[in-house]
Amino acid sequence: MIGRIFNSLAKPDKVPKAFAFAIMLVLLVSLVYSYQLNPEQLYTKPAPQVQIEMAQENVDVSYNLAPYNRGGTPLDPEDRGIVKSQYETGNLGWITAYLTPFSQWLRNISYRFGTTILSHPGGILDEILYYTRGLDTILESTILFVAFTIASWVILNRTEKERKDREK
Amino acid sequence: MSDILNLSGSIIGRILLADIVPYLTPFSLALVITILVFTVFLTLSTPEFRAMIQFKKDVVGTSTVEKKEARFRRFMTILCGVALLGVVTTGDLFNFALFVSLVGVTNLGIFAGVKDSHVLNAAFQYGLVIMICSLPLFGGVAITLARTGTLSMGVLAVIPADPLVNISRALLIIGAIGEGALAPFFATKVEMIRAKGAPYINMMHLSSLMVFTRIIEIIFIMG
Amino acid sequence: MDPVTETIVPELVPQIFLNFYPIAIVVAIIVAVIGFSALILEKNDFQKILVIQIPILAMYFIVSAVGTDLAEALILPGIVVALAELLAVTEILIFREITKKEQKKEALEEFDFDFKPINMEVLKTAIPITCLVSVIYGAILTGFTGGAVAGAGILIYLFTGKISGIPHSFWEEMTGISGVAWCIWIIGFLLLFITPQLWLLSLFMAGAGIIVKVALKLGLLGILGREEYNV
Amino acid sequence: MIMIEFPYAAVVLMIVGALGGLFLTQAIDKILMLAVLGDGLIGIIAAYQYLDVAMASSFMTFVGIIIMMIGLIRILEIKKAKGETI
Amino acid sequence: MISPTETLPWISFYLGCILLILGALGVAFGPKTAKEPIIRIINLTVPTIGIALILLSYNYTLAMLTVLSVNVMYYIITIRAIIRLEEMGALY
Amino acid sequence: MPYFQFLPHIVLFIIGSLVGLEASYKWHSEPFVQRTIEPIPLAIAIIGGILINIYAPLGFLFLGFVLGMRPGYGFYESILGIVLALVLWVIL
Amino acid sequence: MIYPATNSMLYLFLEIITASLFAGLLLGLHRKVIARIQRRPGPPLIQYMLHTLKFFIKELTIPDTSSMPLYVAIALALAGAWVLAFLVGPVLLGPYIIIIMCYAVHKVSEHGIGLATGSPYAKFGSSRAVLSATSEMPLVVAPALVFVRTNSLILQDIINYQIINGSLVNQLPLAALATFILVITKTPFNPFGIVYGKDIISGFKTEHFGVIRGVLMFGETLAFFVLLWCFLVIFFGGVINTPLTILLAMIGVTFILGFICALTPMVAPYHSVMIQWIFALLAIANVLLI
Repeated sequence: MIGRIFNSLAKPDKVPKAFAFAIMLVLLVSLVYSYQLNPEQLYTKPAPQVQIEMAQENVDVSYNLAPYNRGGTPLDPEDRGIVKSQYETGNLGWITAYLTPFSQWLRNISYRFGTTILSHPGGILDEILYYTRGLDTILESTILFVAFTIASWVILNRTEKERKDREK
Repeated sequence: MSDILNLSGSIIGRILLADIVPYLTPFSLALVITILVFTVFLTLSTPEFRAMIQFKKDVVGTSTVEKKEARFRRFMTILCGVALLGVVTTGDLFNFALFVSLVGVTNLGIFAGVKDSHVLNAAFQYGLVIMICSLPLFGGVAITLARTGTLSMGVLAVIPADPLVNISRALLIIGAIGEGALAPFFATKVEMIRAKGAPYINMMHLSSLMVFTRIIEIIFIMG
Repeated sequence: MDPVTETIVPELVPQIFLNFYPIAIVVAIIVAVIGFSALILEKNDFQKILVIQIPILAMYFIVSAVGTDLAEALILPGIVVALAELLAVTEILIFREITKKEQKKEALEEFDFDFKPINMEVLKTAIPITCLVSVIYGAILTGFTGGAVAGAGILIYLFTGKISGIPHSFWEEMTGISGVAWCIWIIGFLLLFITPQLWLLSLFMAGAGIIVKVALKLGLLGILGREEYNV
Repeated sequence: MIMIEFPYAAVVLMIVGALGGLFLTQAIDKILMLAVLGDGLIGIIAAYQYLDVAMASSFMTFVGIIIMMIGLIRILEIKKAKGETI
Repeated sequence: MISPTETLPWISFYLGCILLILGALGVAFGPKTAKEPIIRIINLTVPTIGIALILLSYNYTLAMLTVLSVNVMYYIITIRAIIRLEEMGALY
Repeated sequence: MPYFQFLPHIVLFIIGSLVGLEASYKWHSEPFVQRTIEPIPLAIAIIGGILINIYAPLGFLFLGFVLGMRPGYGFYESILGIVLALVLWVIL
Repeated sequence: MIYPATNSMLYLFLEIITASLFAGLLLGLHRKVIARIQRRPGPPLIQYMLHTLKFFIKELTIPDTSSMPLYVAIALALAGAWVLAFLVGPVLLGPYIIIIMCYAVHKVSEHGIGLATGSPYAKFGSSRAVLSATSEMPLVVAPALVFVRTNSLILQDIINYQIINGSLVNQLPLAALATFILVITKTPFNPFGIVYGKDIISGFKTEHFGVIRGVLMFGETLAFFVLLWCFLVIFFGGVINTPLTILLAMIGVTFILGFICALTPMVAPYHSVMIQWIFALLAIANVLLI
């Protein structure tokens, strides 16, 4: 019986299926546990729609950056963006909330363009992606690069081969 | 830091890269030296001439990897070595998962250019496995994050154990097994190493075992 | 903490995300199990690639369930990476089939497949505008999102077959540009870590570099597709 | 005055679109139902009041459907050349 | 009346979950999926939109935009593969 | 842990067995016939057994001589020597 | 972790020499025991060591087909890995996890040594080396259980724990068994030795002669010493913790290993993997039982 399982595992075609089965078992077992989120997290964010409600009430024009408003003015050590990171480093919160003049104008006229405005360089995600977790971003992009290299190499290889065949 | 101290010795050095803090212990130093030595030698080596013997016919000859193909595969080998360096030194769980998937992709790349349908078939199945692996790896990391509120190994080492972390441990182990093509899912690897080009193939074997040794340390740290 | 700051960045994760979490995990596990069981039952190799997308979606769900900015920063590049892996695996599958066919040495009859653009009114008018809009919007959104949006724009333009036969040298130049973008991006990063005072410059370098890189890489795909068909 | 809360309408649209997209058998019908699904999504985003996101995503769903149509037509052409039907 | 801070996220979250599960079932075991890959790709849109909804209910708008635009590329890559494989007659 | 304190023992043992091997091939050049207890190895074994309790490395030299003899020869002698050494060790 | 202040290069060198000579004798003894059980006189005790030394003075030939720096470097890597393992383990009593790494490097080297020659026979051996890499499983499971018990993987701490609380073999008998299986796989003529099986000539070492073969055999001798040492110290550390007792116990275990190797047949590759996995799973079950 076990021997048969092992023999079937010896074929590469069966490997993804067996692997999927193994993960499936782990996941099904994990259903037994009751999952709870630990409320003490890093980089917390407000509940959905709270910021847009505030923006509607026109409390403060900076709320027009909903849903990515994290406070702070750039290059001002006194008034930094609020970032709760794992390790304290000197320059936290500098990147958050940089606005180009165009974006400032956009912010002043409407509270419905927050995503676009803050995905300019300067949003909270830039703070996380490019500063506190910069190595991750390099890495993800490297994976992308490698995968594209593989694909383009395979395609080029194939195209050249076909061209040679046609010349024959 | 208690767990790290008890596992792999005192911390020799660390690099402060904002939230991601790579650290060196005697253990990871040994791993780094091994990987560096292997990467240098595997990169310098020329691919071997594989003796071909066809049974029942009197055909004996040698064949080797084409120059262009060898260049590409050597590039992937170097990248794999770099990724392995990251795997053994990183001090962050998510970073670790990413490095492991980079190792998986470069391993795939080492075999992508081989013009042999058996090898390509095995490489394709391996590719499927590394695609599946993104669920256990990143899922495991996310469950740990949700439970403990941190990703840094230095912090995880001092946090007391949590039963829910066991799930993410199991997921991480199975993810690393899949990415490294380790037992019992090693059939793709055994099929793939039939290809030519000894230095590059050897890199894959090295990578899977190094990932394995590192994941052992990490699952201990997580407790 | 005063209520205004509380709406900007709260101390703890909001209650609604805590309530979401158990449901999210259970649903994600169910979805993953469905995906895996389909994978186990599936026989066709190409279909396996498609089915694997379900567990990957479940992975996004598990990561996003944490409900912090960190979680978003973690899934954002992951989405693009999953796509890249898919691309590599698909190419290997196609290459495998070609090698298989060659090894069989079966003379497959070449049927005439006309690769001409389709005549549809909407395609003639809408496509250029669509591409333009998506590229511009992608340029506004930097980072991975911008790259993905702009790349989608370039890709659809190339895929619909408006242009035919981009020369081989052109694509090599494009690779060069992509490499330069990569360098700019890395330099921007290093600058950010070494001299945080120049954060604006380095941030623009990083943001622009990655959008150019991702978009060009995705655009190359379409060009390669044209190359391949020799149109 | 009867007032329909438009998120509910969007929910109905999405469910109809999803069911149709999943259970119809003709490929072209499915693609059309997907358009309905995308419209529902835009409705929900509009309820969230993120205008730029709604614009971009409506755009992307449109592009997706176009791509799907083109691909489907090409595949049908190949099938026709081979003498098969979908 | 739908409260935007309380009810709306719940609506989109539950709807996203339903779409995700339904879509996953449809992709896995839906009608004609085993025969035609293109139908499977079309079905895959449903769980993807479900994920987009869930991301929206967490307010991850950038991630949602990325998912939607990557979805387009996903179509292109897979459909290209189908065309190639179909030409070779190696799809089944 | 300092293992190199046993280096003299091991080296002398090896030298002893090398000498024993050479010597026994000198004595017995004929094909293997039968096992008998011979006087010289017996004496060496007894000396080794006693010496090992006085100055261990030297004892190992002599015991090595017996143990290292040509295959088939010196079997009983070496067992005798070892037993003697053990007995003396227990007594002393 | 204690690093003695007297660690001069000479001291370390002497340690290595002692261990390799002693392990060479042990392997000779092992062969002798097998021969005696099979009613043969068997070779002299120093045969294995002489065999190793012989290769150091033989002519070195390198096959034309080989992949060049790799062919030489990887043999050195194998020996180097075990030297490192020896220094970290028996000499400095450092982290056990480094020994696991050295074992992994050993596996990689086995594989590379076979592939680098380009010979089809060596390739068979190296394919099997990949297959037998699964025997790393007990090596990993055992320290996991030990870590759960002692809360440390530094060898010095493990020994101290056992001196206070008694040997771990009483608490984790099945894990000890699994580790013992691992030690078996590293002895010559063992039932799981698919890499060295006689059906594939000399396995991955078919094409290696001269100094390189000598270095390889030196590495394997050290490997035998280190693995035996780990088995004894981790599971019997309460009793066996001085150099003399360790060396004596090694002789005893070698006798047992000889009996096992003489009396068991060679198993087929996949069955070998299977059996080792079963033992690893048994070791895991050990935790649930106690």
